[in-house]
Amino acid sequence: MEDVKANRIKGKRFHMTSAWSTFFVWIVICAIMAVLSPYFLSVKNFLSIAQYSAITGALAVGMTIVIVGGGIDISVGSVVTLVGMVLAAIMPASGSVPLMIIAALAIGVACGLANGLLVTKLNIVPFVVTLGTMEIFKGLAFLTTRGVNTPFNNLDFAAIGRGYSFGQIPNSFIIMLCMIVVGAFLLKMTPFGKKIFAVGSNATASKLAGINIKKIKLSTYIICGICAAIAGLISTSQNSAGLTNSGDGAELNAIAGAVLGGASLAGGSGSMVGTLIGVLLLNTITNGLNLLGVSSYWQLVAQGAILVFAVIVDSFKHKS
Amino acid sequence: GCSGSTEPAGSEDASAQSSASAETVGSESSGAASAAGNYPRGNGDDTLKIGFACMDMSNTFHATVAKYFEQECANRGIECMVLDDKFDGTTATENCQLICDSDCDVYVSVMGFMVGDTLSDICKEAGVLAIGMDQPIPDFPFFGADNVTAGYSAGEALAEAAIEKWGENPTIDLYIGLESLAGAEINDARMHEGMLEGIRSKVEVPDEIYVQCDVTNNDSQVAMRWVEDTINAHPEAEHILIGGFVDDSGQGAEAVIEKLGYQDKALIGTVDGSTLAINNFKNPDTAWVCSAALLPEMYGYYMLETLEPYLKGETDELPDSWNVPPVVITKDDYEQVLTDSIIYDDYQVG
Amino acid sequence: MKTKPLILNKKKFEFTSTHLLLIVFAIVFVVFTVMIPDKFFTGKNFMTIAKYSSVFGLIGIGMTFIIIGGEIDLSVAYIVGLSSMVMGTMLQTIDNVVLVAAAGILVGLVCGIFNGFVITKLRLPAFVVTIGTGQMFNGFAQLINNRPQIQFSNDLFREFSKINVFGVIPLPFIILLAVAVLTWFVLKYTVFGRCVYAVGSNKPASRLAGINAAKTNAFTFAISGFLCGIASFMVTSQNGSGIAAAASGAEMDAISAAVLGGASLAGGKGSIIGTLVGVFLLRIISNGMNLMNIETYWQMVLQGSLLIAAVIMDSVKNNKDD
Amino acid sequence: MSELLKLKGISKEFPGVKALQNVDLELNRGEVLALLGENGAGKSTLLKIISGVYLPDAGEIYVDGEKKNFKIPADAAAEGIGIIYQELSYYDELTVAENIFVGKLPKANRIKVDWKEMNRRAKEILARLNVQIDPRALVKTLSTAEKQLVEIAKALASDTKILIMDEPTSALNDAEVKSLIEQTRKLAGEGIGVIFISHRLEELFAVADRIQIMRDGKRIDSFSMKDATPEKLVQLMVGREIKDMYPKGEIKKGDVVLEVKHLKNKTLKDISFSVRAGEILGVFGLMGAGRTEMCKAIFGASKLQEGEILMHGKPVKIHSVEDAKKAKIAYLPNDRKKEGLILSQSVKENFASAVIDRYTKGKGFIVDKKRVDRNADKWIKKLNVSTPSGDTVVETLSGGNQQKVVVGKWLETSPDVIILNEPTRGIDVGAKVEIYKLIEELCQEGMAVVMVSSEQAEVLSLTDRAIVLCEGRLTGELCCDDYTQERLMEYAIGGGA
Ligand SMILES: Nc1ncnc2c1ncn2[C@@H]1O[C@H](COP(=O)(O)OP(=O)(O)OP(=O)(O)O)[C@@H](O)[C@H]1O
Ligand SMILES: Nc1ncnc2c1ncn2[C@@H]1O[C@H](COP(=O)(O)OP(=O)(O)OP(=O)(O)O)[C@@H](O)[C@H]1O
Ligand SMILES: [Mg+2]
Ligand SMILES: [Mg+2]
Repeated sequence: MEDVKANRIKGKRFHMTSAWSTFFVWIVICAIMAVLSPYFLSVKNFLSIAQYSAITGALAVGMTIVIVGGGIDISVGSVVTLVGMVLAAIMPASGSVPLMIIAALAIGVACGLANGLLVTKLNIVPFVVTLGTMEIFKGLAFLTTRGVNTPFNNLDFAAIGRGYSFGQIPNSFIIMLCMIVVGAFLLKMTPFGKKIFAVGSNATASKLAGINIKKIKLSTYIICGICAAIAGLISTSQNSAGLTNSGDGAELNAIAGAVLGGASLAGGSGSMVGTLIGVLLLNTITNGLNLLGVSSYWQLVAQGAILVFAVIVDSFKHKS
Repeated sequence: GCSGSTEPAGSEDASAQSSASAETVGSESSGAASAAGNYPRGNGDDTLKIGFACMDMSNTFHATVAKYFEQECANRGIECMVLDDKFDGTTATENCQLICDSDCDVYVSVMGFMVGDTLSDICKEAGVLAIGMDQPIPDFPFFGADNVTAGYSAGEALAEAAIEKWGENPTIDLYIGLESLAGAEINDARMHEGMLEGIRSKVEVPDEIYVQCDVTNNDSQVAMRWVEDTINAHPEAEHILIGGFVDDSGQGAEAVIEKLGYQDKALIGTVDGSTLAINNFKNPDTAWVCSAALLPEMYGYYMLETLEPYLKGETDELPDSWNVPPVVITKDDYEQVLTDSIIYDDYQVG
Repeated sequence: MKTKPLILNKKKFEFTSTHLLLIVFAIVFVVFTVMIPDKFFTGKNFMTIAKYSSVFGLIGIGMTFIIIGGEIDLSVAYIVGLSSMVMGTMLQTIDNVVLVAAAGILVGLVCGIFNGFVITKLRLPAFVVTIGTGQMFNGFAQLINNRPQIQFSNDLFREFSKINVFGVIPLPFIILLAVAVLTWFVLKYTVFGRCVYAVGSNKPASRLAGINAAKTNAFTFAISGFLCGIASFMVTSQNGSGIAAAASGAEMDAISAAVLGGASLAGGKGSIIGTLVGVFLLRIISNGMNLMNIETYWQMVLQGSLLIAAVIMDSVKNNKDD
Repeated sequence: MSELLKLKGISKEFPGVKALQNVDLELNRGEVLALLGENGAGKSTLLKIISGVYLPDAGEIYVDGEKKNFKIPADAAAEGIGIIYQELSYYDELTVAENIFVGKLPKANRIKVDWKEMNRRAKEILARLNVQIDPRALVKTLSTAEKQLVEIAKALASDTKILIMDEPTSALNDAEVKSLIEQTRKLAGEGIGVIFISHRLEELFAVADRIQIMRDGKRIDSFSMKDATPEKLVQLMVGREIKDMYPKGEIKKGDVVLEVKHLKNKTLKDISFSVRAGEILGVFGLMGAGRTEMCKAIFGASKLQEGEILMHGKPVKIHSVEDAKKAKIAYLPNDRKKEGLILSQSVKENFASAVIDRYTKGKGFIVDKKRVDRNADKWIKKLNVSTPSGDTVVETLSGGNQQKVVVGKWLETSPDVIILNEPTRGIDVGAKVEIYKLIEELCQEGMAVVMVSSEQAEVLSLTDRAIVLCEGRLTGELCCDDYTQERLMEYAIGGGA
């Protein structure tokens, strides 16, 4: 009995989670940048990082939920573009901001629903489904304006992505933080979240436990679609235009953020706080390298190397 | 205003420069086919067919060229095949082959800067006339925007705006070049030989204050980050000039300037002259002051005006090089300039 | 007591995803042939398709190895790009074509080994690692000349892709076929090949069975890198210039082709023949749509839909088995 | 007799668990050594140390008197140690023959795999085990039992000096067990040393020369099988005396709870039966008989083409597991790792996974953590689950304790009928008795129980009535005087009715 007690205490010893190791890397990067650039350590700069993290962050929230549920969605970048093009196209006809938001969310739901139904009803690998819909959504986006950038003037709408609240806090960051909080609540506190983890870890067992795995998976894709639509809103608003390339490559950033934050592509693990740190890490790197005026070729090398470095650091926790 | 559209010196200068360079390309390698007009003239059947390889259909500029090109062909009863090179040399090569295989009389492409020699080879082998649009294809005629002129005149206009705003001989503290390094030679011509020289012809821009930013894929978001981070790294800068390779960059830069409240400290000039610029010009308070319009709507018209008679055998003269004349648009004159330059009835400014 | 032995598995014809893919392929082929016979169904066009499929075929074969082993590589396009830039740059000063080609292929191999080393030695997730290394390769490719592309004028080097065997069959296509036969043999008949399937099918069990799973996976990355090197040689010769984005999007094409050909991203499944049919299917679709002058935006929509349609049929078949 | 393998003072600790403490073991040439112990006693861990999967924290391994240091499984394999792991380790996408020879594929020349030779040899080995499986078939098309047979063939395929089998019989029927035992004895006769783990005592008596008993990670005793009696073994193993293995209290049977009529689908051919409150209905059959399919069909996890399901006399429509849950049917799957548990999650999360919707507050939006904890504590106590805490990841529990978690998870849904599919598979005697007691208690509370089992003794002792399936058909229903081992088997191979 004594043994058991002793063991129990040992069993509780501190384990570094992925989120923590990413946090550690983030701090290290921040420290290095602070030494290299006098402009790095300022409130203003961190608010700038915050603002530009918003789009990736919003995408990563949805992506984390899908990944935890054992899926993946690489069509999100195209959803961002699609939202931008459609909003820009209807903006002249309707300047109303709420209507814009509703339209964007409707697009997000529709895209998420399409992905989700294909994945669940037809039982197709999510990677292939979203690879296909990525092309389809992008094609549809270009068809709306025949591949032409479409600007608009709508100051109310621009405030979503560009404005501030509480002094100098960017609205876009506030939106992202809200999404993180809601996402964390959903994953951690609700039965729905518990079910997402269960489905992602072992779909067969979850099905036999009476969890409607199709419904859960479908919901994760819809949520992801909505998050992508919000990212599209922020991006369109920041750009004050529907731009043909606004969502290019966004999916990889979102996945990288989620995975850096501890989500496993095998499903069943991941956390919102981790994702937040992962996204901040990615954006801090870009910001620091920009401040230093590093040429974009070296930036590619540095970003790639840091990404690999972060996963290496993370792997040490598995070894110890 | 900073009108530069009719500035004679710069544009003539640069256009002379570019036609010279196109001529050199022509004469240096085409040995046997040196005489103007001595180009292949199609396969002899009655209908004319043009293969147009659009550089990138997801890019506004090129998509616009393609759209009006098709329209112009239709107006003239010419068959037109449009393919998408996807800004990718490998796809461009394949598309070139496909166009030659499809019995087109002419192959038009922008990808000469990437795979020019190969495009030239394929067309020669197939006996198809190639036209290097915006970028020369060796041994074949050149047509298109004159990037040096466009960049130069935009640079001049930007510098003039600076003089108007900050007085004679203003000290420029920072020049941010939002460039597309993937555009290689186009970027060099437009942003260095063009824009930077244009600015330097009026105000001083030492190398130390020039920050080159690569806005990959001309992404407005990326431009935003570069501008904001660069300005943050130069907090002492009072007079900032920002040059954009295309209007997408200008759009991003303008957003940041508004956010930072830097309207008094910064001026933006770009090359493109698209709706993004026009839309900003409508607002009197923007820092974005000028853009050199490349008139993608007019590409088809200007090209076919010269090309059609040659293909139809009405003339034996095909010049080695001809251009779309770029115009600079500013807040004050964009409407007038564009309506004057674009001949289509359905065209509406903005 | 002698129990009645159970015979569940009679060797009978099994309808696999490869068969399905062949049917889809045939349908697409017939549709184009009927709709645009004079443009599509010509020897010239087939040779064009064959020639320009070769590069993606090679990349697809490499990807098939990696996917069967249960991993993934998102950096292949950038490996091709880096190798292409290295060759393009070398050709500015070096005339020895063999040397340059060897160097280019070596670059591919080294990149593959690097990926394999980082992923298997340090046991890292291939997905993220190859996003990272892909960015690094891309950066290096452009750093060589501070340019994303460089044209060269070595005619001998460019001549390679123009060679037609027996006057009609493009040499790159012959190389693709040769590599396909060789790799098919490797996967089907060598111990290494079977180990790739075993590792992809059940990694922990393979370790218990004394298979060096890490080494096996690392080898697949090396093979893929090597094939990317050859692909890069072919595409660089074709393009007559070194291009950092010479194979942009090839990773998605390669993965699509492999999955269409029956590979599973969970590992353990896939075949060379399937992948090749997948590659040709994708190429023929885009070729046919181009010849029909379909607007590129609609092409995107159609291509995405076809990808999904192809796997839908596969999944319907699987669902029936449930 | 010469000593083939010797372990001295082996210790191994996992985070929170001392799995092995100073354990010795000797194995002689030509000897079959049985290893017996409760779930979690450390048997599998010990074997994995022998085969090089785990490094011991302390202790020494001698093979043929030479000290060895196994770092990876290949090191042990090189010394002629062959092992069948408790967790089946097969390759779904490879053929049967490849599975058997994986790691040592026969080669025609230096590089080429000799498929012909491999298939021929695989067929030979399978024939020795009295199974006819096409060596060219993909393993994913096999049933669990067949997969297990392939695993055994795998261990026989190489030239092993020491053969280790961790619960090789858990998925086999009696006939297969019998031929496996014969095979094992034959191998021992050839001079091979065998370590054999099973929770079925009668098997151990039939196969083993000597037995070593383990408890709580320690070696308790080791003696010749001749000196062993079941009572003695059980007592040593659990550390206390167990009198009645099978409780058989008289329970009053109530009304019919579950009735199924003419169930038909791809596997099932017209199955009807009913079960009353307080009754245990046995379901017997050989592997592939369709028992699992029947359970799943009733539970809504498999499609039904025809048939009717009635609860308390009223027809219910069951298209999904949720429907079954609503109808108060519970199901304990036979493959607890794949179908019963979410291995990477904690014990308490697993306990709550079927009822998470009920453990909420705030209008059903928020999980009530306290209730989840209380529920876990309740079941840990009630079912006597041995786990450091409710937060322990369920993967690290031993088999028996994992099974208890699955049972608890379903009992929390308070079902009227529970379908148990091989509830005691791979579970030690102590835990078995506990599960039997639990089943008995459930009946007393008025639950109806359907129990699928491959163990004739279990079916006969625990139930009064059983149905027998063969190839998806219901071949017979047995009770009263009919209810004998012979009749069960007769029906199971399709005779009788
Ligand atoms: N990888 C692991 N990590 C942590 N604990 C483990 C691990 N493997 C086993 N254990 C623990 O070690 C102890 C011994 O487990 P082991 O599997 O050896 O038991 P066993 O005797 O084989 O039981 P069973 O009869 O159920 O198979 C158990 O308490 C188990 O929970
Ligand atoms: N004749 C057959 N041909 C092909 N597959 C069969 C056949 N009979 C049974 N099966 C497969 O076996 C399954 C039915 O066996 P099931 O698992 O229900 O039997 P079981 O009695 O529970 O045996 P086990 O001990 O293997 O669990 C079906 O799902 C089916 O896929
Ligand atoms: Mg065990
Ligand atoms: Mg069963």
